Amino acid sequence: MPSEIITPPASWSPRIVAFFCNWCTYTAADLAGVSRMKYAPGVRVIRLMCSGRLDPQFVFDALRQGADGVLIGGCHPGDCHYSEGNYRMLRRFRLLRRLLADLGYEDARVRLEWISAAEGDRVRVVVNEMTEQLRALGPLDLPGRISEWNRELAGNAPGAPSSAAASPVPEVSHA
Amino acid sequence: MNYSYFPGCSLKGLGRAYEESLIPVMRHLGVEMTELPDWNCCGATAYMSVDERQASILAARNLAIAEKAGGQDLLTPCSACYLVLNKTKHYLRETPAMRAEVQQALSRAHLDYSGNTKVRHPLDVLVNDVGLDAIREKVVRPLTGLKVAPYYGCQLVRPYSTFDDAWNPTSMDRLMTTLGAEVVHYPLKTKCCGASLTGTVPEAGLRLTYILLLEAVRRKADVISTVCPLCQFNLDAYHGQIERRWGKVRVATVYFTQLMGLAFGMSPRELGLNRNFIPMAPLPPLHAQPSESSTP
Amino acid sequence: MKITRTIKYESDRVKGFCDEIMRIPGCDQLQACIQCGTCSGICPLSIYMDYTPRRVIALVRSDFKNEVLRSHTVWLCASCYACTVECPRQIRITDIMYGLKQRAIKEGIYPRNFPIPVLAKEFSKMVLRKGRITETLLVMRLFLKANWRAVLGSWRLGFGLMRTGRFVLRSERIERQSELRSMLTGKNGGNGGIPKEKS
Amino acid sequence: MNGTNHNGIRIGYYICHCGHNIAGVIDCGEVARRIGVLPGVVVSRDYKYMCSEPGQELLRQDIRAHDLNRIVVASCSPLLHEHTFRTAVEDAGLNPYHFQMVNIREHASWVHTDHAAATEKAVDLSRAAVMRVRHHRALTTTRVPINPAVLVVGGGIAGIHAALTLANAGKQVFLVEREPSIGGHMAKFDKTFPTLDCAACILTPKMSSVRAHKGITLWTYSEVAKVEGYVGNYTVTVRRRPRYVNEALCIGCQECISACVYREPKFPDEFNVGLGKRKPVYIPFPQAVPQVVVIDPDRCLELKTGRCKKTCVDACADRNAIDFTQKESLEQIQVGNIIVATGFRLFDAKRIPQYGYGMYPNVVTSLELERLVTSSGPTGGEIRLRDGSAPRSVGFILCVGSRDLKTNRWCSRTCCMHSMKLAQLVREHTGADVTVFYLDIRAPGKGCEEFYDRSLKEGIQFVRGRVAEVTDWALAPEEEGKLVIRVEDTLAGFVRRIPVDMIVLAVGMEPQSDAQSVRRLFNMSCGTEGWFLEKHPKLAPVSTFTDGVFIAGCCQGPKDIPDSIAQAGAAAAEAMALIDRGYIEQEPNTAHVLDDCCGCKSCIPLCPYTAISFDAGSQKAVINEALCKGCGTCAGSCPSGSITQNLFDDDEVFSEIEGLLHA
Repeated sequence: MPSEIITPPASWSPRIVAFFCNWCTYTAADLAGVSRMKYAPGVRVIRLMCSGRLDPQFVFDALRQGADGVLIGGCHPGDCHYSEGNYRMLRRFRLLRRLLADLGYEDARVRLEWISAAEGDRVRVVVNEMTEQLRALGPLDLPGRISEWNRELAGNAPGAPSSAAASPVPEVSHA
Repeated sequence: MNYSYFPGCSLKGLGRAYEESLIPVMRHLGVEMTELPDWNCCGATAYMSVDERQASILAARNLAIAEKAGGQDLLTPCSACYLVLNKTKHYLRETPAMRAEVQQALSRAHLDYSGNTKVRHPLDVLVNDVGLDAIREKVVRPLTGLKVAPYYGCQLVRPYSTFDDAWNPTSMDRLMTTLGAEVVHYPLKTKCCGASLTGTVPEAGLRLTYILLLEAVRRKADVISTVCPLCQFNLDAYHGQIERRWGKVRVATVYFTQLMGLAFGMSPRELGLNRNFIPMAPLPPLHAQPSESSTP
Repeated sequence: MKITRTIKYESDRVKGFCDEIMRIPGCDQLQACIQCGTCSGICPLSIYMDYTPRRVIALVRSDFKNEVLRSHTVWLCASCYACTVECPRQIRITDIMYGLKQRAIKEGIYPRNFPIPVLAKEFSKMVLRKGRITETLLVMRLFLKANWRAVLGSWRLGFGLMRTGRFVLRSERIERQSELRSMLTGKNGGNGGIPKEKS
Repeated sequence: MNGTNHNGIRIGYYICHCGHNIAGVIDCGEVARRIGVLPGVVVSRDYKYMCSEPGQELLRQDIRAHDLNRIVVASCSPLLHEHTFRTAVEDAGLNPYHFQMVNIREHASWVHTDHAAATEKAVDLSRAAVMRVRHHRALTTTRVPINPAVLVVGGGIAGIHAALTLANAGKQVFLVEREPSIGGHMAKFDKTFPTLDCAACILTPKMSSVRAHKGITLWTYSEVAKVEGYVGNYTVTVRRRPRYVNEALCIGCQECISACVYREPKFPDEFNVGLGKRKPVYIPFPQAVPQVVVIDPDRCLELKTGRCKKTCVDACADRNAIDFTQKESLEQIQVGNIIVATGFRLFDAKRIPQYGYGMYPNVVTSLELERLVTSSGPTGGEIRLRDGSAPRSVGFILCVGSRDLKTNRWCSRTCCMHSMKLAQLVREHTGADVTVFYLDIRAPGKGCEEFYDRSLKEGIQFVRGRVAEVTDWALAPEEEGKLVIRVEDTLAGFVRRIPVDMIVLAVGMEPQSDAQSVRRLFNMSCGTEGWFLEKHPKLAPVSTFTDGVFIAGCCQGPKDIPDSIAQAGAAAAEAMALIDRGYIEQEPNTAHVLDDCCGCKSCIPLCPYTAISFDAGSQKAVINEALCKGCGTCAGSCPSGSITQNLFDDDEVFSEIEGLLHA
């Protein structure tokens, strides 16, 4: 558990969980490495075979576990290694976006990018851009908020503080 | 069509014939130009050599005034002003630190800069907004038989301009053809005229001007058509010095707007053609023109 | 024949000069130069330069600050931007020339008895005072300052300008001059900010 | 999730230094120490090179000594060495899928400069893998038989060589070429550098072998229209354009050409890059393979108007080879592997207007000069200006379109040598003064530096400088009537104007204009520049990301003839390695339907391989494992979470997320 909450905002840097498809975006991230491009270290990549595998629950779970943002990378439309997995994901992403907006999350928290295997520099640009945007938004800190809400619920306060009304608790029901 | 108008210092001085021809030609085509209130020197190339920050502020002040005045496209006849204003826009977009500095300076005069004002050259506006068809309709006296060398110079087409090709621009060629003139192949159309070096280092600057004139004479041009007050000044006013050095290269250099005015039936004097050192040969009397001249 | 020493020692370099130039907006691509000479080849004035533009880039990259700033090359640049447009590495050579000119003026080590830097400075002074340029007055000032004999030499030109009504002696100026000056100098009024010459 | 029972799970963790590549940025010892204390981790080590034999041996020994049953290696990209480590794990008796790889080189040490942050990232990524690997299940690969036939796309020197290599090994080959003849660019060359041996003498025997080989089915004037299936079992549809000549009946006597109603050749001849003329019925060049005429439907009077005397048909007489009713046809073939060798196109010199190509008639491209210098070319090997006279001075401009961010930023690799070859031929044929304008002479191949040396000795002038412009305006008497090159002689340090009679533009290579659609056709990737992307520049230079699709020759990047042939041989060998093994091992990352499937059928239309069907008996979805390619789209979208994907199971991914984020 986060024993120390990082307080000095200058040194705080956002944590991004990235889901990259094996054939395009993951390879592009490899290319960025081979080309020794430099980008913000806050991003952590999870490899999927296809962006089509991305279950929306993965996104909710990453946020619930403490990510400040989630980046999804897939092949450009028409270039999917499996023909159309990226289209399927796009459909799901549209829904997910609306849901997240309804729950009060800023759009910049979850981002979808088409990055082909050749676009190593695009990985650098997107990660840096997203890091800056999230830095501007500040920490999401859902784990902290969730434990706060749990305490409040346990205290059974009748007039819940406004922060609880404005802040979402995503339902996560996996495993 | 409404535009803000930034004449620039030259059009009030050495290049006054440019303004004298531009204003009636634009009015004739139904283009409204409102002179920018209290505009200042664009900074030009000389200021850029001294202080980049101050040069940017100079240009940005004009752009900010244009914004305040309603944000219409800013019409800028002088190539140097056109380049400096566009370049400043480009750098302010690219360099946030400089933009912040400029913004701070502008705020001293309660001005604001958003970078949205488009800086346009009259040639661009005439060919792309007004259109060659509309211009053709106004031609009452086609320049038939007049061989024109279209000379664009450097800063109109390089490197921030996008309305024409940097290597082989054609908008003035097409405009001249529309006026009925014959365009000669002029491969030096975007070469430098020597700029202010004609005055400061004449042995270098004047030679560039000479090469331009020589090639126009070789291509049998009757007149060189320019878009820039400095080009016109160099090609016209230094004729004497050039001919004393290298021999005769007699060809007149006029503003493209002056040729337009002539084709619209305006008098040479009205268009400031009397201000040339090397006078343009008078056009043959109108009745000598072939009869198809009235057809569009 | 005068024999001059051309070898360069490490002490002739001014370390950090290149980095300093590269920090000027527009000059950051300097290191990408492949020394192909397109800039010098297309430059209409390179034939008069002591160092061709390509060599200026090479000198900057190797920190030969004094050689660059004392050269005539940067001042002969007429800003036609041909090099910038043609450069296969998209280096903004014209803007590098501006950066070098500013540096030379700031450090006061531009070539003496050469009219172009004088013109640049007179130009900026006139803008600071009046907000606009009156070309004929500027040229007269320049000739008086740099080369008074030229004023006599170009009497024909002046006479011609008067004849054609282009010789303007009435000084152009803007209305809100003090406002402009305070914007430029960061001070209210006064005459500050006019670059001072080092001797 | 934390309730998972760790009992019995014994994890070995290894972090690789990769020499200085990882250890230079990431504190590997620190990472090993912090991962070592995680529950279930029995062994945690850092080692200099995990992929080396001693590194792999370390793994195997630990597995046996410590009874490990899960392995995590943090090193480079899994796309590079996952297979290596899985094999090592398997050698030690573990199931290869009880392994997880962590990418801390490409994704951490190479892309971050902050050592502390990179180390922290390596710890997070490793923790995620350790938590995930606990859930890994033992999996077995399935084997699919492979079709031994191979499709070679493109009949240039690379395609020809690949086809012959495979056919000589007894494989069945389909060679598909878009043009009416095979031969590609090489057929247009006069001589080849650095040996100056005649190109035709090397190429034409190979071309006729293709025609004669029983194992090769040659389809020219044809293009691949559609590719379906996967490695080992591709179904390819080929579009065969009508030649209006029956290939089986034509014997190449060319009587029809002489008999054509057009008495004189009238139309620009593609093979001679427009310098020569041909008739509507023609044979591309004398050595063309197949020796079958072709009728150009845009030029032929009969095909255009239907009102020709058809003298060609009369000339063909009882052979009856000419068939104006031919239509485009689609043929389907089954192959196991595909070699793509579609070549390059030349840079269009008109894109650099300052060199005057298209404006000044005596500015030519290197390929045009190649045709002029060839004895079989339109001038019979005479180098002539457009007015018919011989040039007395010739300038070669190198790097046209190359090494330029505005056009092509790459070096085309062959133009220096190609230009020097042409320069030598020009001197030999005409005795003209030759000046080569270059940026850097790149002659790194075998025998190439010696060739440069020879060019210098032959009296060819070399001026180092990129030509700024070519003009026809004279400033000095010697320039009158000439083309003037303006260039900075960068070695001398001043600008020069050099008048010449002829200018040769050494145009660079670029990807074919339809490279993007060809890429999609074969499910390949392109690099930033548009060349087909190899799987790995060193380890898998002719493979692509699609198994069973290989690339050879200039479609992968500019290269000379020896390199193209070497690649073609390599691609043929890769295909043969797969064919001779006889089967394809499929990654077991397939999807499976769980018992709690409610039978909503929403997954069925999602599968791009139609691997999912509905079983009416059990009222559940069923996945055909043989058809499943392992994308996981069904698993990602099942509303009830009843589909899992091997290796990317929900548990595995959720533990990975948790591991990444929980310190």
